[in-house]
Amino acid sequence: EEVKLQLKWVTQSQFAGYYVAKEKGFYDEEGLEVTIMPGGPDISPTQVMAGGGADVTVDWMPSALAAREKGLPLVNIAQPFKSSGMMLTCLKETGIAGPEDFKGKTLGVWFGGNEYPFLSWMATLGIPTDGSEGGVTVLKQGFNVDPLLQKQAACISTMTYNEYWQVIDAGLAPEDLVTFKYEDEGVATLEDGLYVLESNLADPAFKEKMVKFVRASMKGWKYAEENPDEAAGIVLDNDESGAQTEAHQKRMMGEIAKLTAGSNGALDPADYERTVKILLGGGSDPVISAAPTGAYTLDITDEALK
Amino acid sequence: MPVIEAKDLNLTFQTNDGPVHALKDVNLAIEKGEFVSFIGPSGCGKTTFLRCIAALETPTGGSLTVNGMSPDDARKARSYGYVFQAAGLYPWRTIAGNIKLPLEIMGYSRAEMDQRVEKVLDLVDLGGFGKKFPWQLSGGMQQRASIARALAFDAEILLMDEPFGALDEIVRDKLNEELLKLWKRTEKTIGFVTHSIPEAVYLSTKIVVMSPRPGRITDVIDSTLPRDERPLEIRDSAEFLAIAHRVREGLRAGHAYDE
Amino acid sequence: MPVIEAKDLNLTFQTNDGPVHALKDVNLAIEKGEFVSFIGPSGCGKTTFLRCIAALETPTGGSLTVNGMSPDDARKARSYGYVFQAAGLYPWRTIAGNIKLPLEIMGYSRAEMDQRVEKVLDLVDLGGFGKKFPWQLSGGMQQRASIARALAFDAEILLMDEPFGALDEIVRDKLNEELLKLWKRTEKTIGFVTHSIPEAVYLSTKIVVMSPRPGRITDVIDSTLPRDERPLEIRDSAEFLAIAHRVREGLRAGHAYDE
Amino acid sequence: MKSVLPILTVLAAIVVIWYGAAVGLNSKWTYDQAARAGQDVSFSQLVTDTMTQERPVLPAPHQVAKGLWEGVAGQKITSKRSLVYHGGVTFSATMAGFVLGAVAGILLAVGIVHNRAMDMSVMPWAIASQTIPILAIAPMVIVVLASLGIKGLLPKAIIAAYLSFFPILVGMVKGLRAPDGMQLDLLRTYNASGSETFWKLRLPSSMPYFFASLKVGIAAALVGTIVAELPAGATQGLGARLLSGSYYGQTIQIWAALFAAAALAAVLVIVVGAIEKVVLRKMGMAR
Amino acid sequence: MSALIIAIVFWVAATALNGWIARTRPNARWAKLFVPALFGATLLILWEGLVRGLNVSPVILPAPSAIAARFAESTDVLWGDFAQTILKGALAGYVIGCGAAVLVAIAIDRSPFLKRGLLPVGNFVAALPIVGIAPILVMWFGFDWQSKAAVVVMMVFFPVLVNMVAGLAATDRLQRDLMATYSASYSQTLAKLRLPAAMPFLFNGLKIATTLALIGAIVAEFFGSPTRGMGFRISTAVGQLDMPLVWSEIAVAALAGSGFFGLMALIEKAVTFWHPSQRRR
Ligand SMILES: Nc1ncnc2c1ncn2[C@@H]1O[C@H](COP(=O)(O)OP(=O)(O)OP(=O)(O)O)[C@@H](O)[C@H]1O
Ligand SMILES: Nc1ncnc2c1ncn2[C@@H]1O[C@H](COP(=O)(O)OP(=O)(O)OP(=O)(O)O)[C@@H](O)[C@H]1O
Ligand SMILES: Cc1ncc(C[n+]2csc(CCO)c2C)c(N)n1
Ligand SMILES: [Mg+2]
Ligand SMILES: [Mg+2]
Repeated sequence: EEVKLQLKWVTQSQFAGYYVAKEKGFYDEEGLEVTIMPGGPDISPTQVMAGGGADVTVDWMPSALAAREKGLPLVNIAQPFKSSGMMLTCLKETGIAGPEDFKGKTLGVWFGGNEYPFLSWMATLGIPTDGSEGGVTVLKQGFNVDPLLQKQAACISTMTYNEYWQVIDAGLAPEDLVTFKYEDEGVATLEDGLYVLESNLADPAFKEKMVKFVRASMKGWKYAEENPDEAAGIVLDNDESGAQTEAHQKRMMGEIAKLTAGSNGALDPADYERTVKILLGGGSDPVISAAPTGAYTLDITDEALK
Repeated sequence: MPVIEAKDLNLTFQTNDGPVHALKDVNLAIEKGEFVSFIGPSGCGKTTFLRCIAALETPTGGSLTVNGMSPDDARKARSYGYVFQAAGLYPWRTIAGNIKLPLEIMGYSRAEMDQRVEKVLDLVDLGGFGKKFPWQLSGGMQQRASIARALAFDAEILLMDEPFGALDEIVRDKLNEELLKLWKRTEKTIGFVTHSIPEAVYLSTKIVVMSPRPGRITDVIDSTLPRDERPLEIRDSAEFLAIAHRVREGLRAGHAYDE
Repeated sequence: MPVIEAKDLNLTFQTNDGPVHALKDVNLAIEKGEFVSFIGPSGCGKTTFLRCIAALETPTGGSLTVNGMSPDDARKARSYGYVFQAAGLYPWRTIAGNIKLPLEIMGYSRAEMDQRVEKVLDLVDLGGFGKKFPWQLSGGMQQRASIARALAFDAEILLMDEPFGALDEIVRDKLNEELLKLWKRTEKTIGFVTHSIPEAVYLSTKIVVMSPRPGRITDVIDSTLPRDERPLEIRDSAEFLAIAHRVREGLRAGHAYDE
Repeated sequence: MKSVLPILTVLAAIVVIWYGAAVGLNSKWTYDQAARAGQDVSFSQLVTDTMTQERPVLPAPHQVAKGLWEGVAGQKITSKRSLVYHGGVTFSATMAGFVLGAVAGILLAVGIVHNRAMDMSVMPWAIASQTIPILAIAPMVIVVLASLGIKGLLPKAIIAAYLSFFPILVGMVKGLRAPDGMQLDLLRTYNASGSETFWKLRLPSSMPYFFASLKVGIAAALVGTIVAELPAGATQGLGARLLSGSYYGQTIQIWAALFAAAALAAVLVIVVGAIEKVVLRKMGMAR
Repeated sequence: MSALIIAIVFWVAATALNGWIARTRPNARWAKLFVPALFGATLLILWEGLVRGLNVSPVILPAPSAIAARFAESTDVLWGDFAQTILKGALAGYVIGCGAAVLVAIAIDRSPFLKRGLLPVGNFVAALPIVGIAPILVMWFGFDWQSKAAVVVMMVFFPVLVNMVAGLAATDRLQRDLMATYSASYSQTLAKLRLPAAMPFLFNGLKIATTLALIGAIVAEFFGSPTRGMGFRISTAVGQLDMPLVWSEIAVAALAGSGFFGLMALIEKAVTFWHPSQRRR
């Protein structure tokens, strides 16, 4: 049986579980032939799903829920990531010590479906982001951490497992930085979950296939958590661009393990409710306008983890 | 039935500073096998008239038939060969290649082509220059190449716009004789623009004198010279000189200087 | 000191199918104020020789001086005006604009330019055509425009490559007279290529007869006609005919037909 | 070989300016770091530091050269870290796209020159098509093609073709219309057909325009391929190299990939130029 | 399905009508506008028919009618993006890039040394792909329109350079000889012969550059931008699956690009009226 998995981003340890499951033969054991398609800044996983290019995709919940409202009924079938790795990393020298100091500063934000958590947070703080008086200047941040290094922005978005370490690698000491984890600020939304199209779920055969897929993938994740160095090596082998370095991937794997640690793959409805609440609280322009229904199912994980 | 017949032909060009009346009320009939020369001051419409016959220009008034058809149908029937006032050789083709051009289009066989190219190159005294490119030839040589190009295929009508303008007397005499021979042998109808009065008189059965602004025909002279035998010496005969005189007078009348 | 002096001048073109010996051992001296005609069969090197004088072509052997300088220095000193065999008008300029071109380059004032353009346009009988573009003129009119362009400024030496080739007898006679007048008035030195024997004899103080393959000088005839007074009727004088005869003989000798 | 000295001179000038710029642009970081550490920097320290940074704003020429060297010669060419390997991937898609684009551009130009209805209707929309930001629709194209089962080289080639057909179209329309009236009249007197006029007159006289637009077109095809390599999964090819380098802030890797791409483009343009020389000489049009 | 059939029928009919108009009244002023308009309408109707007939998801490709509706309701957003991306980024870059290319082409043409040295190196530098240089230029010139202009400069430079160099070489021997006989200085020959003769080629480059300038300015915004601009809007809207907005922006780009191209074509017509390609017709 074939399964096509669309990743949210390029091949890296963030997706180690799937690569491990593939290399370690966990998918084979279930009789699955899984094709892993790396993503990138120009790939919108939701669009690939809409185009029928993949069976299942890794996406963030805010973006998946927004797509659902736009008429693309994505359903969360599993949630390997328990906590959020997103944060805002600021230069201490800009004088930022707490969220109240953001006003008047320039902040780098990822767009393309990744901006929702930030916008919700700012709405909670009551800080305008449209360039009006007393607000922040938002920059659409590119791929990397240069805006911070070049001091084009006071803060930039980073992930605990990736960009933060790039800043450190570039030569800034942790003491030079101030970080705000979304998790700590109480605005964490669910990240890397597995999503499929609602219409496909009506098909029992497909459901069956997903059960196998989730089961094998979680096996992969747990293996990766326990053997981070080996997992990073597997990721490296699967990187066709040859750009990844071993040190970086190993460290990333270590950080990722912290995020997946609390999850057996099943979505905790409480986390879901929290995410929805944050997204609904997005001030005048909330990410979603009404609490969605049917945006997740526990059927798959219930079956898989039996 | 005349091969070429113009009735009240008019042609006006629209230009940035007003219309130019290039042909006005031109009436002319040319019978099959005639050799007609056009002579007249520069800018009087000779080229324009030839271009109308060749369907390269559309008259703005009057009627014109070629072989009883519209000029455009005659063109499509490949009724004529045309020698332009400027050589107009394609720079990317050798001299031989330029001469082959019409032959290729008209679908001659390769062997036939080579043989014809050879023949016409010799005719215009360019033997051995076939492989050169146009810009490697002198002005007169280019002009001869363009004559060769028009002679390479067999058209009933031959339209020649000052073909011998850039040639010296001796070559000119020789080519005049060759042209007459060709004309007699093939019984082509020839329309020939020239500035040389002796040339016009020597070659033609009919001489059309034109005058400018607006371009019109002022005199049509039917030659009384024998049609079959015209040695070069005929140019010293009284008859010849009389015709030449009439042409000269017509020409002079068309010029502003005398007014 | 001669204005133009060629000693053992040689020029060979390298072409795709072997070298062409365009000029071989040419020796010639032209004094100030002379009117020298070059006549010879097509392809004998007349244009090439004129181009060497104008420093547009570099001889491959021998020496050539113009005004005692190298041709290139003479060119830089703007010693001559050149009329090319083809009109070569710039299509993006009107006729008046084309004639103004050398004047602009040589820095004439605007008023002076307009006045000169007016004058030379009239001289070549193109008054009223200044605003037209080159492609709106007939072949002969374009050639006259290019003559006007060379006459518009004052150069000591005038090099003319078949300037009157595309003109009829009447205009030609008129321009011949005008040219002689200009020459007498300004005492220019003129190098003039022509194919017309009468024209060469009528105009020149010296006639250079050339012959092709390789291009060389076969005869240099000093005219015995009076220098100051040359009415058109002089062409019927015995003296004139004698010179013309000698030129014709020289020319004929240069052609292959008689061999 | 007359051109070696000029090229070396220009290159030398560029390298000197480049080193200067590297010191200038990278110094901010050096000073910032020193300030954070509470130190002073001497000029010599500044120079050495600006040339050895790991993520310089502008890497020094020797750093790029080293990156290139390692990418080209330091790996087996089948290795995923080899620039030759990635260059090969990009090259094949570029060529496929260029051929597609050139054929499309030339065919459309021929149609426009010969058919009034096409002339009046196609051109405005060909222009409009080019204003669509390719990077915006490339992902959609890739997605749609993938759902149709078309994958691998072809989607990239289609995007490359999309970018390269336009300069070729514009140039060829101009070139095919370049023959002057008298040259066309000559063929009219022979009653030459449209195709004969095309082969014997329009095409030969369009050659200078043709080659100028091929050069632009092949460079555009390369850009198109690289653009297409981003959403194609960013896995292989110089585009993927650029992107991942960019993503991980590996400036030197970006520059090495950039130079490899530019070198590839330059080689392609030079090849077209060489063909142009040969063809024009054969046609007697070279000066 | 019937929507699709209607669209195809319309397509066939419109093509026939266009062919007929083009044959019978090719020179009428209205025909010059009507024919391309009808052609465009055909494309749009075919598109609408395809989307409806084949039930294409609006997330993949929205119907023209949906795009038009979105366009109408977001005109102020579209205008703001237009001003940011095209009026500031693209236009500034176009002027600087084309100007630089013309000057470099002249410099290259002037000096054989530069021609041999700079042209290959210039080819090389200009062939740097935008997706590679855009992030670097954003790093150097900041997030605002200046970095977009810089990207545009690099995009338009090469096509204009290549065409201009070809154009400066496009004089014939007689034309050059004439200048030599006047002993015209270099600058005189340039002004009076080489530049006019180069114009048909230059405009070729300038026309291609118009669309490149738009692409460059928009694409550069993908690599970092303030929160306005056409590229910014497109990339965020894709993420939000707001495809009608994406296509509205694309429509703005297409309109602006066609207008820009048309403007250059008009100027070309006025400047190179003498060229055979402009004279006939
Ligand atoms: N650029 C060139 N390359 C090669 N051969 C050339 C070139 N220019 C002229 N020739 C050759 O040199 C010879 C002399 O040419 P030139 O133009 O001087 O003749 P000409 O006397 O002016 O003839 P015409 O009266 O026909 O103009 C010819 O045989 C010609 O083929
Ligand atoms: N394309 C054109 N546009 C405008 N006017 C033109 C055009 N072609 C020719 N004319 C004008 O028409 C008139 C006749 O030109 P034509 O070429 O027929 O003269 P011609 O008798 O052949 O002269 P020549 O002996 O000088 O070649 C001239 O006044 C010319 O200016
Ligand atoms: C345009 C753009 N979007 C997102 C990221 C950052 N990023 C890298 S991994 C990741 C989490 C997704 O799995 C995110 C958001 C970026 N650098 N550039
Ligand atoms: Mg004429
Ligand atoms: Mg000559």
